[in-house]
Amino acid sequence: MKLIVAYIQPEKLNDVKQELYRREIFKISVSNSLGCGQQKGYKKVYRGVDIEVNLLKKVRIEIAVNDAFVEPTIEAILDGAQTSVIGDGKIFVLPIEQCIRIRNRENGPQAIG
Amino acid sequence: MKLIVAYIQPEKLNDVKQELYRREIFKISVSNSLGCGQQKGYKKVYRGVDIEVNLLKKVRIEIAVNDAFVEPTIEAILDGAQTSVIGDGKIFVLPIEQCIRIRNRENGPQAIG
Amino acid sequence: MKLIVAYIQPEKLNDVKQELYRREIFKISVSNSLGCGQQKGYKKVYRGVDIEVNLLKKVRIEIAVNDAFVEPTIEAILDGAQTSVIGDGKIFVLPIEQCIRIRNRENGPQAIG
Amino acid sequence: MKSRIVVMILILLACTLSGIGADEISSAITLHQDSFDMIWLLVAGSLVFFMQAGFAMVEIGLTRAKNAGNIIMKNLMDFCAGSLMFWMFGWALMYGESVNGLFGFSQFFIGGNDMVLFRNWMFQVVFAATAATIVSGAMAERTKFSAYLIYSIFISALIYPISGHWIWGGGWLSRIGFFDFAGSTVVHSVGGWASLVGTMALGPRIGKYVSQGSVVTSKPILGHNLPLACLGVFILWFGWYGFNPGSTLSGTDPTMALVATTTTLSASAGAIGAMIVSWIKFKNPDVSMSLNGALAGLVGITASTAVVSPLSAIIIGLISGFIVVFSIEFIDKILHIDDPVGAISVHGICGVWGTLAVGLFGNTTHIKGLFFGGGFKQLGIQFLGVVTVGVWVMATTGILFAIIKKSHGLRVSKHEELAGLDLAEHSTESYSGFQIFTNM
Amino acid sequence: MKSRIVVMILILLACTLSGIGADEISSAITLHQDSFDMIWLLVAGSLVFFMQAGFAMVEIGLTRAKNAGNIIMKNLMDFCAGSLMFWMFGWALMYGESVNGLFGFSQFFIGGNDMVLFRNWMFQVVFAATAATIVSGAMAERTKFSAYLIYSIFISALIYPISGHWIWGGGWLSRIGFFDFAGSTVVHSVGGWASLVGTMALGPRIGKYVSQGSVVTSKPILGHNLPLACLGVFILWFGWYGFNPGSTLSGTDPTMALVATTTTLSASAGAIGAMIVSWIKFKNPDVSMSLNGALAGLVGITASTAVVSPLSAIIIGLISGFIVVFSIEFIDKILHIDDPVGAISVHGICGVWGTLAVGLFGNTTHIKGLFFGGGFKQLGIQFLGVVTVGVWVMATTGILFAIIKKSHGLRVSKHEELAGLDLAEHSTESYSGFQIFTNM
Amino acid sequence: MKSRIVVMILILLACTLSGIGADEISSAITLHQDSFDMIWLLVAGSLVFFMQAGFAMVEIGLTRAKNAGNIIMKNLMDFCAGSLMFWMFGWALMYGESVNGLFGFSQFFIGGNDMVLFRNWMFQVVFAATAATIVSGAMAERTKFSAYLIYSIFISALIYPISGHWIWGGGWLSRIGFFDFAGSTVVHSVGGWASLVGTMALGPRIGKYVSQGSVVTSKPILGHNLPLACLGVFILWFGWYGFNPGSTLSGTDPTMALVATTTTLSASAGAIGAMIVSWIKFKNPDVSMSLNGALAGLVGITASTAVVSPLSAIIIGLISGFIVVFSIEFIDKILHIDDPVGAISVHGICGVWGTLAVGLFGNTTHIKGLFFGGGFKQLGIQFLGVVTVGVWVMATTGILFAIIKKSHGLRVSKHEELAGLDLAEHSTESYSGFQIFTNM
Ligand SMILES: Nc1ncnc2c1ncn2[C@@H]1O[C@H](COP(=O)(O)OP(=O)(O)O)[C@@H](O)[C@H]1O
Ligand SMILES: Nc1ncnc2c1ncn2[C@@H]1O[C@H](COP(=O)(O)OP(=O)(O)O)[C@@H](O)[C@H]1O
Ligand SMILES: Nc1ncnc2c1ncn2[C@@H]1O[C@H](COP(=O)(O)OP(=O)(O)O)[C@@H](O)[C@H]1O
Repeated sequence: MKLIVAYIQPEKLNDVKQELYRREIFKISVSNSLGCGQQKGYKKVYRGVDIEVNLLKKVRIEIAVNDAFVEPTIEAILDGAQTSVIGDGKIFVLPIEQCIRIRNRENGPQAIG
Repeated sequence: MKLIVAYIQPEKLNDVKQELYRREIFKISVSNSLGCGQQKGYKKVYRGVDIEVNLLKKVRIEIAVNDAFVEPTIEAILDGAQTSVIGDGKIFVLPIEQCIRIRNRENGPQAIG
Repeated sequence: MKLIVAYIQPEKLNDVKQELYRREIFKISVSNSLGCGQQKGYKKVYRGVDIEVNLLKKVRIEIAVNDAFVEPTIEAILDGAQTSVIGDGKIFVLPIEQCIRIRNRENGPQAIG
Repeated sequence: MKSRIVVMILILLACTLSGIGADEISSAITLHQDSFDMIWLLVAGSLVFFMQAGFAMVEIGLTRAKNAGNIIMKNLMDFCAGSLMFWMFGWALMYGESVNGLFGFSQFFIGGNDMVLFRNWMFQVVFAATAATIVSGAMAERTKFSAYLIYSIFISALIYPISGHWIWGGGWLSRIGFFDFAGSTVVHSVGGWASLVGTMALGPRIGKYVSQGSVVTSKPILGHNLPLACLGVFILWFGWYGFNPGSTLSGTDPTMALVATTTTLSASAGAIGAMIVSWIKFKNPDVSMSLNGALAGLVGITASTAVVSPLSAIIIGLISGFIVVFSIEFIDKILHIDDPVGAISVHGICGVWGTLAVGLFGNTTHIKGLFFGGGFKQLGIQFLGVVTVGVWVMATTGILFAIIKKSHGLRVSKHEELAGLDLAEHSTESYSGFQIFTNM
Repeated sequence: MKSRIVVMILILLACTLSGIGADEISSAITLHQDSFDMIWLLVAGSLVFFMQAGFAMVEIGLTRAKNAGNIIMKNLMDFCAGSLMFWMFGWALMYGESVNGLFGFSQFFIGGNDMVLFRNWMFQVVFAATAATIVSGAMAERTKFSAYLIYSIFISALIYPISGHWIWGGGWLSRIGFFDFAGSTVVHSVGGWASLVGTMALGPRIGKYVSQGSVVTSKPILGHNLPLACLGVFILWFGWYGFNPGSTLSGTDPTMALVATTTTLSASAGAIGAMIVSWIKFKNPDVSMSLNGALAGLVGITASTAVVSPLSAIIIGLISGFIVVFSIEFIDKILHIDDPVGAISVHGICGVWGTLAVGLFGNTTHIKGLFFGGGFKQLGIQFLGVVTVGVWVMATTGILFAIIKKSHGLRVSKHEELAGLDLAEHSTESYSGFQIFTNM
Repeated sequence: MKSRIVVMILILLACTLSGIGADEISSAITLHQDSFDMIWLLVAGSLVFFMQAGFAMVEIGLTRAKNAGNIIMKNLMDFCAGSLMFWMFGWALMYGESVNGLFGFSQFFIGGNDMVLFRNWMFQVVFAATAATIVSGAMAERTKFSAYLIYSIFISALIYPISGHWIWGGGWLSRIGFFDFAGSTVVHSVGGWASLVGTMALGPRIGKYVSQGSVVTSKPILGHNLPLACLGVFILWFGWYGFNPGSTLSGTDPTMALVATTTTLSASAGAIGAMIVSWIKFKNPDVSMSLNGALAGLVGITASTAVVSPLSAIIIGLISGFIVVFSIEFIDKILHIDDPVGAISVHGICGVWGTLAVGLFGNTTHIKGLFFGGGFKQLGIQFLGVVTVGVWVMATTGILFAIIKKSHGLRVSKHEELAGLDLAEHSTESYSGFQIFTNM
């Protein structure tokens, strides 16, 4: 089992969700995050004083999947989030050792979906 | 060392915390998250227009523990959060390779608690 | 590749970022979190009723790095966030199995930076 | 004969030269007198109307984000339903021809061409709405919206007007000398008593009281928006300059200046009083208590504002500020009655105190309080008024809430309460997009 | 002769004794008459000014957090630019000497010493600003700020004053008997029509309408702050007590009491009407619809407020409340016109309804509506007014927006719209520090 | 003899017929005159009171979420403590019998039955509170609450009343012809100078100025709630229609119309002026600067509002709008004085500008400015007033803050400042449940 963590542009969340659905991946957790990557942020002026905003708003998604679903999930995120412009984000894949469904204490790969 | 990540219903946080305390697990990090799982969300109407809310509010907790504490921690979460109704959430266990206490740069298992 | 997750005091974020920059680590994701550790929280009174606030505001940072950068990153966080007072926080290092840059579907160590 | 004609011509001439006849003078002066009253009452009435916004903001601010939309609906609808009710029945029962001093009974469904009637209705309807809306704060975060609507209709159409008749409509209390200048009892206590009965009928919010064995601990449920609560208090205070000075009911009665002065001083002293008590008791100058203190001072002075000196006003306000903190604590920690915004204490208890204060501090030819040589007479009458109005309101709202509870249901389900009334009852979110962290 | 002298002495004596001469009496009375009008119009004008805050809060509340600062700027600046324009040109075109009943033409750049002129300008400028600011809500979240400024200038300097002249400035519509007491057409419909044209010229916000094949689905874009929207509605309602009663234009006209009464009742009925419809249609008493309903009731009664009975006012309000929900749905789901705050429905459609209501419910000696034996005459005139003003506003704003679109650009870029106008146009954030989760 | 009797009978008859006697006419007219003044000042005073809400909202909006509750307490308590102080001492020192034109000295602890006295106190106390509350914004986010309370007491009881006496209480400045109609100097500059001294005594907020070597960079600390700041500005502007027109002090002085007009135009021009400058300098029409600009225009016109033409008002406002942006930048970037809300610039600098503007643009029989043929005389007097009041306020507040700093402490600890004053001083959170991300 893997935990796929991805940072994407906020406005791409809907597209990513749709791509996931098409591949029958329905479980997902989303939170917001501030990120700093190759996209360098921007400057603005507040009451005459410069602000460097180098933490940009991103959406962080977490999807836990069985190994067979790693590829489709990554595909889905790429298809939904890629604009080929700096700031598109990253996908990280982490190993999961256990997965438990709280509702029925089910454990292991069948709990993930 | 393991990182235990769990998604639970917001109103169950207090119960989970109490169960953890009973098992002498005091360290925890909490954030909020929007989740989509087997619980399919709901429909509402805003000014006459249907909204499908399929991202439900969840609480995300992270607990880093030594291997011996994995079981009690999972038990505590299950005991605190289980209602046997869809939407109860998930627990994921991830491996941690290093753990460092910032205060005194202590490293390894003794830093976790 | 590793994912370095750290919890720090909110007011230390700027210092940590500066230390990271000095070591040429520019990628970072930041979110907020409520934490409970050795720092036990505090009591306050709201309209005559005691509140135990045991979830303190913390900043959670995530930095994905190649293995060579693990040490400098930890150093940077320690240098920026350490005050030697309870509540300084923790650093966890997790293994990453894959890393993909969404923009160009680049995969592996070169995608991380 | 000749001289008479001359005189008449002369008078006419004098008048004509000055461009205005005696008749015209007289009618101009009458018109002007009427216009003062008209303008004064309409402006004051508008200010009192604006207090609805104040109540809404205070109640929103002192409760949780997940119920804000529900509070909006309750505050909006108790005015809207209430004003229609007061047009149909309320006015008639309060200011119609008195039936044995018990209630009025004429002028239902106001119409016609009497502008003075319209003016008075306008000024009175906003007071009725104030009494009604007080309750929404006390019953916040767990009441069924439809049940609240039913309550609103009855308080505006029936309960408020009848006790109002006793005091302001020429009823029996006014005849024996009960004095309540702008409504410590007529408006605020009525709201306060209804709040008490309502909260008791409802029970506390989930999570408010935790019992371990025989020990019940009160848990705080924090308000989510102090800036709005602060704004609400300032709006209420601002509106009170219509509420109290407007209650001269005359635009040419200079007492309005004394009223404005005592109102200002009592409110100030109330806030300071509550701040001091909270500072001593809780080690910190508490924000929401100080805000409640200002309101307590305003409620406390309302009955006596025209008949006490500035110094007395300060004392009345200060005591109101003390009372409100102790009362909120007592109701919460001892009685375990869950009143999220402190409405029972601010409007009920301080309303009682303000009404009695007339009998203590009153100092005019007609109203002489205990401290100014008037003996216990006025105080006794005030006490009687407090008690009878209290009994009336508690009895009627008791029956009302009991019937609602039985037939329709008064409270939302546990699940709805946890999800928040915004979602459960109005399928909306009040702060869409904001990340709100709640496990309560 | 002797008696004449005696008489004169006597009169003088009488006057002197009473401390005041006939001349002085007469001039005092004139002064007082003027002072009533002065105070009344300045107080009412201030209340109407405050409606700017109400509009700002409603529009902020019903749109997304990322555009709040932009809405602030638009609401602030349409007043500021508008008031300068109305000082330069607007007043002159509206209330200057009439050129064939089509427009006024004198008193540009108001100055001098005529206090009555200043008073009238002050009272009128806030109405002009109201008409202008209505549009900001409809065009919210996607309009270029500079384009909006240009629009503001033209509506306050030209478009509003000219149709205003027809009705309130002694122009042709008023001459044939068109009646609009406080501006259902003059102010609200004008704003509503301009909103309609503006939103059509702009197109919908990104993500508002999703088409799959030939089916276009309307997606909700939630407002981010209902408490502010609620506050805004209460402020608007409060301001309406200046808007409508102030429109007696005289501080001694007792009709103001009827006006205040019908205004209150219609607003209440409007909110209730909208709540009922939303409850039936959407299964829930909708918060933002009920708030819109109160405004609909206010707009609906504005034309006829001084000439209808309280009962008629309730009916007018109730129907306004019904209309507004259906109209918002129709405009959104059938016409696919994206009006974030419902301005077209509230001000445009209910403004039309209110204007026609004069011809239905009017019941005074001069204004007799269909239901009170006046036949179709007044209704016909009202209809003519509605149509001509509608054509005028749609034609002129159509040209205006077309030119802006061609020459300057009316809408921000897609990227700017997604980032939010606060960042893109004003490089600010309205809620710095708050975590706001948006993928819209 | 007979004719005399006839005449008397006739007069009586005439009067009786018209229902009113000569005596009654005269006393009615006196009553009416008094009532105009009474109503006007009470309504205007209530509007000025409401400005407290405006200040609170502006200051909350332009500072950080973690200090909102503290700002509420400061704004509430400076009014509450201030009004008691002004009742005890302030009024007596300002309007009591003049001691050599330096201060008043009678009518301490106001009481009795003189309604005109109460009326005047009521109107004046809200001005005193305005001067006091200006400082809370400048000293926001780092001042000890108890220290602020001490300051509040002294400014309302002593500092404000004495310079106020010089100008409005019949003191020496008024005797030499200094003119400040509604308080550009009396109220706003006093608040501005006190702010300057206070911020200097306090030092900047942690993180505001970062020095690298000899270079000090100013860092922005963003306000957290622009919608509330916007609301605050509209409330202040609304309140200003009491502040300025009310300062005719007479309900029958038609000048109030000119005052309302120039106030409106100057505020509008101020907002536009600030917007233009910010647009040019920062490339963007800045929201908070434009809001400050409107306030600058209001402060700028306050002294001369009754004695300048509309065109002059626009110029005064426009310049105020220019000044305020440059001044805020100068104070921040050059002087490195940390004034979170721009109070020194808005009230201090524009207050000075407004006071001088009387000597430039004044154009009545009594006040003739430089540009209208009055030469330098009035300007010189105005200048003298500006300087002496500045010296007085800076000297006294300088001593006051120095003593507080020494004895009691003026500033919270570093730890408390970082945690936020809400938690540290009031153990509360203003936005409980909201996720607020701050590393500042
Ligand atoms: N190494 C990393 N560690 C943590 N977060 C990262 C890392 N790299 C990227 N991110 C997150 O992804 C977001 C987008 O990355 P960015 O580098 O701007 O995109 P791109 O890959 O197109 O250059 C960042 O804002 C940050 O939140
Ligand atoms: N595979 C997953 N990946 C990421 N998050 C998940 C996954 N499965 C569940 N979650 C999180 O857990 C929450 C509860 O899951 P849900 O499936 O509704 O509960 P249940 O397991 O009782 O069916 C979801 O809302 C989501 O936030
Ligand atoms: N074992 C853990 N699991 C999850 N989060 C932790 C853990 N230990 C610490 N944290 C996070 O780090 C923060 C700081 O930890 P704390 O124990 O107070 O500091 P210190 O290490 O100086 O004693 C906590 O508030 C919590 O958010």
